[in-house]
Amino acid sequence: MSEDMEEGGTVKKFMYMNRKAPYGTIYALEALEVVLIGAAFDQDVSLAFIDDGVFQLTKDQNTDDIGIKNFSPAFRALGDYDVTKLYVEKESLAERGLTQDDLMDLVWEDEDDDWAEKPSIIMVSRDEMKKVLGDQDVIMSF
Amino acid sequence: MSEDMEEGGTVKKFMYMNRKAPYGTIYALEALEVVLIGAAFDQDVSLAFIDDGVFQLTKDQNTDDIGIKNFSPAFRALGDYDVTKLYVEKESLAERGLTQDDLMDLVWEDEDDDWAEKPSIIMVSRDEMKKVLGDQDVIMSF
Amino acid sequence: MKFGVVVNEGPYTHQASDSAYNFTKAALAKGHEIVRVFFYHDGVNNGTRLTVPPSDDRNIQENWSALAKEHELDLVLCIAAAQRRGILDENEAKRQGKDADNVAEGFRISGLGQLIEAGIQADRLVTFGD
Amino acid sequence: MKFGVVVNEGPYTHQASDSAYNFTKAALAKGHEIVRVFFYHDGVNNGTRLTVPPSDDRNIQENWSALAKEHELDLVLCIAAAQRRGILDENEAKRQGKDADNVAEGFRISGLGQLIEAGIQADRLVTFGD
Amino acid sequence: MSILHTVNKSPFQKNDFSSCLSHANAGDAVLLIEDGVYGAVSGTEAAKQISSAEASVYVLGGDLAARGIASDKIADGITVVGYDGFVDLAAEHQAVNSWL
Amino acid sequence: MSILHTVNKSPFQKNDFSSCLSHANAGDAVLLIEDGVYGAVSGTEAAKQISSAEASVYVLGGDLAARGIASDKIADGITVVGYDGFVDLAAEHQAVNSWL
Repeated sequence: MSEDMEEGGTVKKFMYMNRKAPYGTIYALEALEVVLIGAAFDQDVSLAFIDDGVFQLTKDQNTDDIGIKNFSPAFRALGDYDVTKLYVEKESLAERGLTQDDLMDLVWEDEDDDWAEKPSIIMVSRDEMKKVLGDQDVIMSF
Repeated sequence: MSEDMEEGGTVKKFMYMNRKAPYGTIYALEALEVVLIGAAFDQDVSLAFIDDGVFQLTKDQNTDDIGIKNFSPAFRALGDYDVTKLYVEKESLAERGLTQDDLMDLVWEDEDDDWAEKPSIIMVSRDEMKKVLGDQDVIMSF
Repeated sequence: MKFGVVVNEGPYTHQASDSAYNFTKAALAKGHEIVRVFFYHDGVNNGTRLTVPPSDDRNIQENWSALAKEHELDLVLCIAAAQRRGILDENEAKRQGKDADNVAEGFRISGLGQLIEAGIQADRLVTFGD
Repeated sequence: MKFGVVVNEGPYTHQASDSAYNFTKAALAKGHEIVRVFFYHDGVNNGTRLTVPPSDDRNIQENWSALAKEHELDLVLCIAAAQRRGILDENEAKRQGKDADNVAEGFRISGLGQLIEAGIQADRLVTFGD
Repeated sequence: MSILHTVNKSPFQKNDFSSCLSHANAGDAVLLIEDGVYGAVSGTEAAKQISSAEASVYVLGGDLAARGIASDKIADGITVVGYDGFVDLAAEHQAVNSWL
Repeated sequence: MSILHTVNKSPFQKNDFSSCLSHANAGDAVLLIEDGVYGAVSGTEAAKQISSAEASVYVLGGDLAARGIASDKIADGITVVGYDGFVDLAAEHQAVNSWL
């Protein structure tokens, strides 16, 4: 299907907006499943983590006691799918008592720069996030 | 079944706690269905309306445009089922820009007082609500 | 204009499906095209033919099925979301070794790519959920 | 001590059913009695045998069915809530003129009175939901 | 280039409403639907936030009526629309952002 | 005569947490579970509310671990328990009030 789209030449700015915490509800996991499938369509993709959405990216998640699959490692695969822009709102993190050190270290390899590892997480202020959101063609909300 | 319970002589204080608005979700309607069924069991029943739960009791609800059944008239039937204690939190109402005048006028007929009509809605402060909640044997949450 | 509609919650529990239905009807009445209605998360539960709502209330599944028939709407249930929640068509039931299926007329089961495609093909994607 | 457990949300979408399951197992391990697990609202969706979760994740319905078998638990799906959401046993399907049913082993469909009864008979009623 | 935002949750119980308002740009529109319409009642904290919002605020009439909120209860500056108005608003903006 | 309250939602996005705390009596217990455990992180508005609460506050360890919240992040005065501790708390109080 992605080939059909390319022929059509349509490239849209797709934003996946994540505002919910993981595990309490399934939205975070099923959002990630959309992102992974969507990567095949060669659109201009970015993800936003606002409000409780920032909790999706915490490191050292261990779900053994609650019996639910830990899906946080899948975020590390996003770079391989050319999903490289994860906007994280600074204010949302700070309000929740977290800093970027509490988040996973997500990277992608830039093939145009000798496969150099580059950070996928882009920390932005709320005002910067407003601008990013205002610039999208399609916003998928979860 | 209610007969069995009476024989056992168990009378518990049952509280149905309503904290959600009607129509946006089904919890308010399905809570009311439990209250109506539960009335047959001759327990000491009361209802609490806290936070957005107070919106369940607004008068003049008209659901024609949204195509969902208006269930608010069923609250008027509660008196006939001997459900006569509806505690409404004053602070919750005020925060939402409402007064008791915005609520339905719910009454019950007191057979021990020549079937006099008495109000079912009991306005309480948050502190009074705390005491009511602390005094229950079973709290059903919706 | 081309609209895509996404429904993320099941019938009755949340108003999402009702709102999406009313929006879709209004868009059609204005002459717009609905490229697809995609049901994701608990939204897939809108597509079971086994619901028996009270007779004095609306029947959400039948409303969608009728609207689809009248306007040749493409109602798609996400396959991954549907499997988790026990929504299967005849083929899927066979493939998964299940002894029953429950998808209603007018709905079809397909992949998440159909959601992305709707986002690309539609001029506007409108999402209803919780 | 006698516990009653109430589950108000469907499987996978909310953690409620997982939490209720973990609580029930812990209560049984401590020697408590579970008088009933009552599934209300979307909770009735826990009782369909048609779910096919990903193979690397838990199977919530099978977990409940197995626990019920091991400990003779009474797992009750509310009939009114189940009808709205398309959860039917063989009898209900026949009565409603539906061509399929989907209730899983170990679950039974009954009325809301069973919830009130659990509230009366149990020393503690613990509710899990959204 | 502007966005239609929809909010479907009560501002008194959930933060979607205030998060939406603080992420909407000038020129954007915010439409209150479902339980979101409670945010349109005058004299509340929610109404105060609306009065200082950069975006234009709309509310769905059918959802107001369902909830028994009379039109004289609506805060100034909020426009009541029907489902057809919802469709128009979606068409007039480049994208729709649902604050779920 | 005292109540065990459970809160399963994030205090940053929903008001269940603060409503629960303002309705709990002295001697009651509040147990944070599921997304409610985010309320136990020190240095937040939620932690401040807990420090002035009349009730004792507990948090479910399995839900903390799932969310990657290390024990050194937990605010002082909050007790971490397992599902067995949850069962004990329910048994020790006359009723359980779930703030759904």
